[in-house]
Amino acid sequence: MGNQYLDTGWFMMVLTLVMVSLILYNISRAHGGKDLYIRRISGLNAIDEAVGRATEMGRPVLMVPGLSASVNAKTMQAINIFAYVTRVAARFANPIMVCCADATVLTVCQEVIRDVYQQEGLADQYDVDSVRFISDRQFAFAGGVAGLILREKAAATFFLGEFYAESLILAETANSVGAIQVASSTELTQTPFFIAACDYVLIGDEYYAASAFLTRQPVLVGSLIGQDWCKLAMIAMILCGTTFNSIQQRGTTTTEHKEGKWVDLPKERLVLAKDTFFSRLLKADPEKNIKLDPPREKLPPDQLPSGGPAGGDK
Amino acid sequence: MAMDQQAAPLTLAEKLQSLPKPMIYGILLVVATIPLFFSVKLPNKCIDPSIDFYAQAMKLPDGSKVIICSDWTNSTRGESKGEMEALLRILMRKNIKFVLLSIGDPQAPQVAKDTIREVTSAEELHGGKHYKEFEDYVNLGYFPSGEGTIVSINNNVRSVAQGKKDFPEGSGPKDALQSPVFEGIKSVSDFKMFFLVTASSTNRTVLERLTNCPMMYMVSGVMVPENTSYYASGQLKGLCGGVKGVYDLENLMEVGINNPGPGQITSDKYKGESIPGWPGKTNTGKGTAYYLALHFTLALLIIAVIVGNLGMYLSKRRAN
Amino acid sequence: MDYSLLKQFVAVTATVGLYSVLYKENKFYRFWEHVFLGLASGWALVILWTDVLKSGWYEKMLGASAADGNTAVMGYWPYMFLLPIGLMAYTVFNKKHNWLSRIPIGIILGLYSGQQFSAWMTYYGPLLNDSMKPIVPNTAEFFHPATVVPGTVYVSDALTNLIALLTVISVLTYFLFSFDVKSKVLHATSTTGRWLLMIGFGAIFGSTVMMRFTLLIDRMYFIWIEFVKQGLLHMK
Amino acid sequence: MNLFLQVDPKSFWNAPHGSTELTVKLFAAFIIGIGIAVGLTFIPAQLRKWVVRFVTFGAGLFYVLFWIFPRPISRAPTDAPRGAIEGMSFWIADSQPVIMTLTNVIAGFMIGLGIYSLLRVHFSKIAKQQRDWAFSAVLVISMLLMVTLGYADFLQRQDPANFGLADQKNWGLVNYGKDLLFDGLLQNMDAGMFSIVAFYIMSAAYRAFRARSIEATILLVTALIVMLSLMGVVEFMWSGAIDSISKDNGLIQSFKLSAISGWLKGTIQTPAIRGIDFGVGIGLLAMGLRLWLSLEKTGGEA
Repeated sequence: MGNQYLDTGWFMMVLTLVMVSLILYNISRAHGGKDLYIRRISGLNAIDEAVGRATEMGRPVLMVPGLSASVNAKTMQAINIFAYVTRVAARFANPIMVCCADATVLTVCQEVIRDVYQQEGLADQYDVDSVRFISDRQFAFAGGVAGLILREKAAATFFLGEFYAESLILAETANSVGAIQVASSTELTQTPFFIAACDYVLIGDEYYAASAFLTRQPVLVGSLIGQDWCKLAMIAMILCGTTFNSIQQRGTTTTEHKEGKWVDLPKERLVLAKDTFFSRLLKADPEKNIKLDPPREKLPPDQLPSGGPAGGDK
Repeated sequence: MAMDQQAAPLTLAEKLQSLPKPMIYGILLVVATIPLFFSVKLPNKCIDPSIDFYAQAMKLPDGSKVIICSDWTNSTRGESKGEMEALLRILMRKNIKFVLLSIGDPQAPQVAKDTIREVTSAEELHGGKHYKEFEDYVNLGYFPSGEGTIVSINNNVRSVAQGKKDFPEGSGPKDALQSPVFEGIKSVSDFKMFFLVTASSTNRTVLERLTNCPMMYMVSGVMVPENTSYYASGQLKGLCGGVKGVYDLENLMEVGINNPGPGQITSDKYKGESIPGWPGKTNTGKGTAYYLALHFTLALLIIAVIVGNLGMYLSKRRAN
Repeated sequence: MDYSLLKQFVAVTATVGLYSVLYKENKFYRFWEHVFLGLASGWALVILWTDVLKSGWYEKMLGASAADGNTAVMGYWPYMFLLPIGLMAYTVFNKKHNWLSRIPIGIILGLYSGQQFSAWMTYYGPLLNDSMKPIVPNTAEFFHPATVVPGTVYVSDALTNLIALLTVISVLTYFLFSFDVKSKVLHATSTTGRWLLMIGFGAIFGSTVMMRFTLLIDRMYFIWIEFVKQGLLHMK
Repeated sequence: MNLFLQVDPKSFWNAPHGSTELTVKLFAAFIIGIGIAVGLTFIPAQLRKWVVRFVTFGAGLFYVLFWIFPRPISRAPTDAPRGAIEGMSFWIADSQPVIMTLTNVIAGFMIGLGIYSLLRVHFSKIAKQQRDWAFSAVLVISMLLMVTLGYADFLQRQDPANFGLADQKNWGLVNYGKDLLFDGLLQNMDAGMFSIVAFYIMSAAYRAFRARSIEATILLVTALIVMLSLMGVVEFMWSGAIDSISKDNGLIQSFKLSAISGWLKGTIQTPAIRGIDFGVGIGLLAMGLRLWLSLEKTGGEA
């Protein structure tokens, strides 16, 4: 049974399950009504200020949920934050615009934004065309949104989600019309460009913490604390691994693990990084020639596949 | 903007801090253009990821088989095409057959094929072999579901090619699996290397899912830091990043590694080994053509940043 | 004028049109922007069939015959169920039944989220491993000598590894959200974490600049060398 | 038999190409599908949430099983499973190629929504002759041209008799038109728009890269060092200068530009990015978990 996990190793599987249970445990803890602490995230306090300023100027708030090819966790997170922004904007009766780069994202945005207006009792204010599809082609999208920003003179812009090279086109264009900008890219390579061109930037994990901070939903707060526990667990593991490796790599060895078996070395040598206990735990060495014992029976002739995607290893 | 600021003439410090954008853009345009008209061979120092890339590619047995996943289109032509050209030159000179596929963009296979055609006709001029579609490389085309495709490649590479048609020169479509490239291929580990030429996030798609074949990436400059991390952890055997990586490869193809002579490139990692180059053949391409202009544009950026900071420093001193 | 020159001419005009926005928003840009958007969505509709639905759905659903007329690939009819599922999304504009659009979205999100566990495992295992480098040297030598013995941890390596370890940990600490940063140690670590992040971002900026400038240089090469010099003036 | 195993052998779930059986089953499937969709509209409001949850969970469950269930080893295509557990593991392995296409196909059917949204905006502009309506007309015309020429070209190339189209000599008007629109315009506009980023980098760096605070200074200095190290000439001269001071002194040698920038990348940048990445990974894992189990309310509450 254990053999099946040889290509990945059992340890990482257990670790993943531990992480998942830490998160689930904290969600249930938060559900129990415990009041849990989350620290301030500076970029998020700017949301109300940005929308307020847009209202003063009478210009729209523009939101872009990134360039994801279909809805996924990253866009859902952006949409959750946009729901909050829209709520604030709706209360001020400020026009909004959501520019989507994918039809599935558009569907979710339509649904969520309309819900927000309905919950606020402002269903008549909702304009279907405020959530629009621009293009699913990266630079056509960038060109289209840049054009919209310039013509509509957006007063506040929110770029949250998966952004790639177009990040700076959007951010600099918005900067040139004097918009106040809150941005975050799940692509770390784009973060420095947002830092250079935008007013507030959510870095890395702050993005995933944002919805918990804004809405204080127990599930989200609990999950965020669970994530913190996971990070602490990782820190502990890294420290533990470093200590272990430091000790182990001071010694020598006469055997090494190769293709799932221990083999003798011709000469004693220093312990290498790949020989260490932790390395074998985290990067299991796939065992090549596993034999099945006893062999399987063959399929009856009428059920034989004639080739094609019937899969499995080899 | 405050009115009185416009009335009063700007001081030098203020001027330095607020150069008009069109002026900066104009200078950049000029600086990026003029060096293109001059061909100058610049001195260079090859970095380790490029050296590893070259060495590992050169260590592939002649006539072996590899997979090229090409995920770039014309929008990143400046970097990716140079990378692709360098890779193809190495593979073609070593007579390595390859499977071509794309998980990044529907247009990528066509762009890759155009590049293959250009490189193979350039190679023919120097007595190189003419690479024929279907015979020497097989094009599986574009796969819309990248994640699933890589999982399938990892599990059963033949299932991915099942039902795909390739178009040999001058005849109708044939089943890709009948191509000589797939001869004797049972699983992905029968391919000696998986090359990914990409300018998009497919690097992670592959990294997370492909475990049964060694990998080397050719990525655009923006992706270098991220992928250096995978190179450092050994997940990638070599890495060619951006136009600098291409320039490195072009130099390496000229002189090889640890070969005495002019412009010698030495590497401690391959000490005692000598990996040949191909002096006399066409090794230079986009890397050499663009490297000079890149110098000037980078220098311009540095100057712009210095000018801005100088202005800020001057105005601070005045305020004090 | 031959075709390839015409094609280049059109491309150069469009490029100049898009560049004109750098000066200011103008009608020339607006024209090319709308052409761009139109072509892009037209192309999306073309590849929707030719690259996604035809091979991924339609042909699998109908199967195929071999040259001799026998069935080569069986038709797989359950694929037909996907059409009504996809169509459910179109209820989103309907006030009463819009919830149906959540079903296809639910399937997509479900398929996505189910993959996250294995993706996390395969991705972070090697990275965790690589973050555990030894921080105690096993030799007194400081720098790498000419020949490096495999497995030797030189003092400089150990120092570098230590700094790398501290970096990972202080950055991770910076992203702890549920702890009060009033604690002095935690505050110091997370401030350091932020500074170290800036080093990381600075380095990313530096290497990205290279690519962006290369693309501009490539465009200039296209306009001036390929179009003007080689195309119009027939110079080599 | 496996519902998701789409190849032979013959089972209930497939039928020969072009047979009446296939046509009937396809038709029946479509009617049943529509029937289910219509039937769902009668579901009471409080159950709707559960339908969506169930569907999401079911879809996610497949990949969770794919991950956690033992994989078949040393399996030949003709092997029969040796029991229920292995039967399940064969089933999962066989189903994966089909499941992997679902997202794309379903998302593919939804693209019409995007196009509808786009056309709605522009047609209403044209109809009301609002400001810039002419540009909206340009958009619609270029879209129609692209669709028409794109499909016409595709259909021509589909015909095996037309393999000569790979050579430009044999092109007709349609092929030239499609090539001009796609290769000449669309692709080059992509490249053009992308290269605009270079200008914006210039202005953003000039405006924002001021040594105002410690953080900004750190960012600025690192960026400068890395940029200098990318300039082969500077690097070459710098290392020449270092070598002229001492060729053997390890300390002096490590002040080479490439050494500094390499050290910065390896020692600080990579671990820093990794640190963020660990956090992001956990965030993504948690978000995936919440989505799979439908734990969070989309849109949130005030």
